Amino acid sequence: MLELKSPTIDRSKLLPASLRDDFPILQQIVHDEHPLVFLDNAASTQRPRQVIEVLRRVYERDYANVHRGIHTLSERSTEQYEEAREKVRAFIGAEKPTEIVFTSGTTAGINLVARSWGDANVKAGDEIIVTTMEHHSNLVPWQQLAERSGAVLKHIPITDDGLLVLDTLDTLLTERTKIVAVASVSNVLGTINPVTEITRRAHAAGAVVLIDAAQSVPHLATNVREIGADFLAFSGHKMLAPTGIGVLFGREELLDAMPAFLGGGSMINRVWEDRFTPAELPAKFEAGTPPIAPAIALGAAIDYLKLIGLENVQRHEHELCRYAYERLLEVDGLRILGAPPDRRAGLVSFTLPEPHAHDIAQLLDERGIAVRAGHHCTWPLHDRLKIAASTRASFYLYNTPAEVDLLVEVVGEIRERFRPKGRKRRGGS
Amino acid sequence: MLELKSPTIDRSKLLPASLRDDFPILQQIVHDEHPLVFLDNAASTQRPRQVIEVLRRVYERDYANVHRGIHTLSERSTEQYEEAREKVRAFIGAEKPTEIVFTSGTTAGINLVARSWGDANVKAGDEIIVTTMEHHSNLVPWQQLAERSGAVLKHIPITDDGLLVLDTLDTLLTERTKIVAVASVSNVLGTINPVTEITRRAHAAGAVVLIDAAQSVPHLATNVREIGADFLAFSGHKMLAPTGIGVLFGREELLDAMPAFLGGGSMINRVWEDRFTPAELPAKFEAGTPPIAPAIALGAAIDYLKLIGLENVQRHEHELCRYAYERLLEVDGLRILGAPPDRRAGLVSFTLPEPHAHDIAQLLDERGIAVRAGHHCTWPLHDRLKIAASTRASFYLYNTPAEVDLLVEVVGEIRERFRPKGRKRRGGS
Amino acid sequence: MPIDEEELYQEHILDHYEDPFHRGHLPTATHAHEDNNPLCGDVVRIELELGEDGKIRDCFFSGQGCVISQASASMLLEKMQGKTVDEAKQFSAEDMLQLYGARLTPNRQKCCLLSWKVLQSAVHSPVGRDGT
Amino acid sequence: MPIDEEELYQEHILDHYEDPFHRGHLPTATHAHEDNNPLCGDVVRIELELGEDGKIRDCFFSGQGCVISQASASMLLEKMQGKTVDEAKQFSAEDMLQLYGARLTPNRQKCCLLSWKVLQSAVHSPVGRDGT
Ligand SMILES: Cc1ncc(COP(=O)(O)O)c(C=O)c1O
Ligand SMILES: Cc1ncc(COP(=O)(O)O)c(C=O)c1O
Repeated sequence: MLELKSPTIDRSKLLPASLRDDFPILQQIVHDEHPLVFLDNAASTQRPRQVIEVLRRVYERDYANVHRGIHTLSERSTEQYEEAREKVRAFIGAEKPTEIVFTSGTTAGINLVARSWGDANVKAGDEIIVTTMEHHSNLVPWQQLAERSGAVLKHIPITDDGLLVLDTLDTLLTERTKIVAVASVSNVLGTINPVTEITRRAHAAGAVVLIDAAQSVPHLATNVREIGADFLAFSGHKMLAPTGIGVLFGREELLDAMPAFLGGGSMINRVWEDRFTPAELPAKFEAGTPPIAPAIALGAAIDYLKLIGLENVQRHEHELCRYAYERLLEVDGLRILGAPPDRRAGLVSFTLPEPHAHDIAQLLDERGIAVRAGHHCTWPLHDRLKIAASTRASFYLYNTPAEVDLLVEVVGEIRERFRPKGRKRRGGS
Repeated sequence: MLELKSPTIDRSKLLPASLRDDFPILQQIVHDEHPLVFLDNAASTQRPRQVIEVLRRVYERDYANVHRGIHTLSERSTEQYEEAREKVRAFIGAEKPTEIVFTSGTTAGINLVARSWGDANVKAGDEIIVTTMEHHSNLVPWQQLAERSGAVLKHIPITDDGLLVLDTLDTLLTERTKIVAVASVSNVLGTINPVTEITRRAHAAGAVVLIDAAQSVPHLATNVREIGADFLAFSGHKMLAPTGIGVLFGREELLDAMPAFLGGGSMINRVWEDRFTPAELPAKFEAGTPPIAPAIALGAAIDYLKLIGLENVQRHEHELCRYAYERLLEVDGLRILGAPPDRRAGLVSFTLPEPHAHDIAQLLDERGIAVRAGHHCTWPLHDRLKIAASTRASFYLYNTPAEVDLLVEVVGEIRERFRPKGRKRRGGS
Repeated sequence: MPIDEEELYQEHILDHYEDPFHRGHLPTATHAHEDNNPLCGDVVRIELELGEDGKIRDCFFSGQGCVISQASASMLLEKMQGKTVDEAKQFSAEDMLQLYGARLTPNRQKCCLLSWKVLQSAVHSPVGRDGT
Repeated sequence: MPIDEEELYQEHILDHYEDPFHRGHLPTATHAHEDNNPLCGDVVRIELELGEDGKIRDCFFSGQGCVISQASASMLLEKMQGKTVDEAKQFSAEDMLQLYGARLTPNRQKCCLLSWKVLQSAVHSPVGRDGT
């Protein structure tokens, strides 16, 4: 007890709380009397007025199908859609807009690579490396590829602290390694993985690298060229944009050499009854009518994030996360999964001896606090940690220290309520 | 000249023009002075206030990621997302909501079938039947499947009138035929194909049937059980809903037997480091965060269509289309592609001797009229018709006879303007 | 604490959670089944000893998960002990939700119905030589 | 009809469309290339006779498509006739749009630049034995 100093927060590191006014959904009361405290941002974030407004404007003024249309609305939509691509390019530091493929989300992007690049390049006996902390979206597609091709799937293990055991990478990497697929930030542990270093080593061994950046692009400044990434995938809905839009970055050389994946409108150069030739990049990988309005709104979300400054977002989240980490440890018996605050992005997952994660989430919700509970699509990680489920609080630019305080207070109450009380079933047999 | 009666319109068959007030985008002036005349509905339709409003409401009040969340917003989003699925089920007469898979569009749905069902069921020497009038989205995926499997792709030919030569189907169908993939309505000819009859014959030969219903579900009442369809795909953006959402209907028995396609979150039952078991339907085919808000808004679009009544929509479009068909023929030299009005849905594609389709579209746009020009993603059909491109006017519930009149008037003017005039290049060599 | 339909964690539910009916294994089991809720990872296994008279002579459950999934398993088995297999089959999802008592949102209904689903499969799943 | 930058179908463009420069084929062609605009289906083929002095001795185009794609092909070849291959290579996309004159939206720029793209490839594409 002597050592315990009450955690403090450095308000100079926080963003102004006034930006909450931009988010209509946060202004609400749930369960009759509790202001909404939204701490489920790693699953999906909310949207500022500025993004919702762009969606409305597109549908009320500018919308038509893109690319093929020679009329005012189609020209407007095409222009805005391609502008969004350019905004994405600049946001992640890609060289060319042709390296930016719009998808429906991270999952779609990773599957595109596993199917198109994977089926063309991975043969029986080849090796694929992932990590123990991958989201199912960056694991199952590689299991499927291994199954189709006869390749071997290997895992970079993690320490009990939730860090990658990077030393093992050099033994895992062989001349049969074709690809290393790794999350830049774990959606459960919060660990920020050293993707630049991993990429360097993988490249030295002749392997290609895919980065699942679903949890990093929304929060930390990303530069695909500095990382050296071959592929990088993320989702709009985790960064203030609508659902239904995601991005796959691929180096032009690789995308160019890959066979087409989904077939249909827009992805062709010429079609005959019995065959087709594929279009140039990026159309080659954008079959069918794309998510036009969501893509344009993703552009607006990027504008918003740039206005605030991603460094400021990161500092804000880091400060909140450190504070939450320290304060949650005040709760007796609470176990935080993963790394110390300085190695993690803005989320904290934890378990209590009692009750189960779902019950914690349910009881937090009754006080207005939205968190996520379960395996968070990382079943192998939960197996490794020998737990069935965990509760996760994840932050974004609109969260406040007061919300963290309330979280800690209610988690403490739940802990007390579910201490074994020697109850007996009534009339039990 | 003697026979020429001026075409008339039966206004009792039309929807009230007042419903145009529901569509904010239609209330605009383009090119400074021309009210927008939107006749590009086969490419993508516009959205009523009621649908845009639902999108806004979801993002301003109800949004969170679905399924796994135990908190108020996630419960709301999950409930509305599943309600939308139920609305789709009822709208197309499917038996169970588990037969409704949300996709990102028609193209995605057809590719899902070609990859998952196709790779599992189609072997070298097997046969796939499509038609000469297919959209690239219902052609290229089958070309790709034929390429992967060694199967043979066959085409039901069309008459010069743009009707399927149905007689050939019985010779094309053999015991090696695995699937017949056919559009219910051609996006260029407008032909309404006899899908129930095609399905009956295909089933008798032991083949499975996929219907590309992108151009029929928005316009004609659809009942998958009456048709007997095994698979049926369509897109939200062609029926008043947002971009980024589509539907694949599949009979439960078939979907159940199919291997998973895209791997990732939500589509699993259990995941280990080296393997996974797939989830039950429909989650098995909805990997990753789905297009939540677009799906909910698709539900709102269906509500809107049901309120107006799809029979009334169909009658309105049919009357407009007949009128446009008859009036366009007044233009000297104009050739209409495809079937007579009684065999077609609400669109008319045509060519002029001069100028090219793009120029027609461009010049119509200068008068505020949006049409589409080009090959409309049906290159083999254009080859069959021996034309490089066509101009298409396609109608929806908000179009009016006055818009048709303006179209005909301006097309006539364009025709006059581009009659050969014996021009000479100035200073030409 | 108010005890009404809205209250998920009613006292009698917590009683079942803390003092469950027949949590554990049944060495004499003739039938058994295990399943999980893929959305959250809850697991329930039910082991049954079915008599020749078509009755559930004995039943045990094991697993891990939320209060709802574990308490509902306890309630279900307490109810089924001694019942016939036919009665178990006729016990519907609705019956289960009613037995549980507290009103549940759709997501949480899945937790409550997990043990019910496992029971419905267990009565059809004779235990193999290897004890599975 | 107003003749301003906004007007796509200016008289001199229509002149090229109706009375094109060297539409047809070139039996003496040493170089040729054909491409299409996948969005719309416009096709342009350019056939060149390159002299040993590095000059474009003669050039012809064929194809089908909109006024913009066909008139721009005519304008381009009229300009290139007699020029050196180096001059042709240095003729940029911007130069082409300027030569065309009328202001084009991005979608229509693709029409205008089709023949320019084909020319850039044609100078690198010697005609094979089979005349392709
Ligand atoms: C007949 C037909 N099939 C398929 C499609 C493809 O639909 P989407 O682009 O929404 O995937 C379209 C529309 O473009 C179509 O008209
Ligand atoms: C690390 C990580 N990878 C992949 C995904 C999948 O993203 P989506 O569901 O948007 O496809 C998520 C989010 O759920 C994630 O957190």
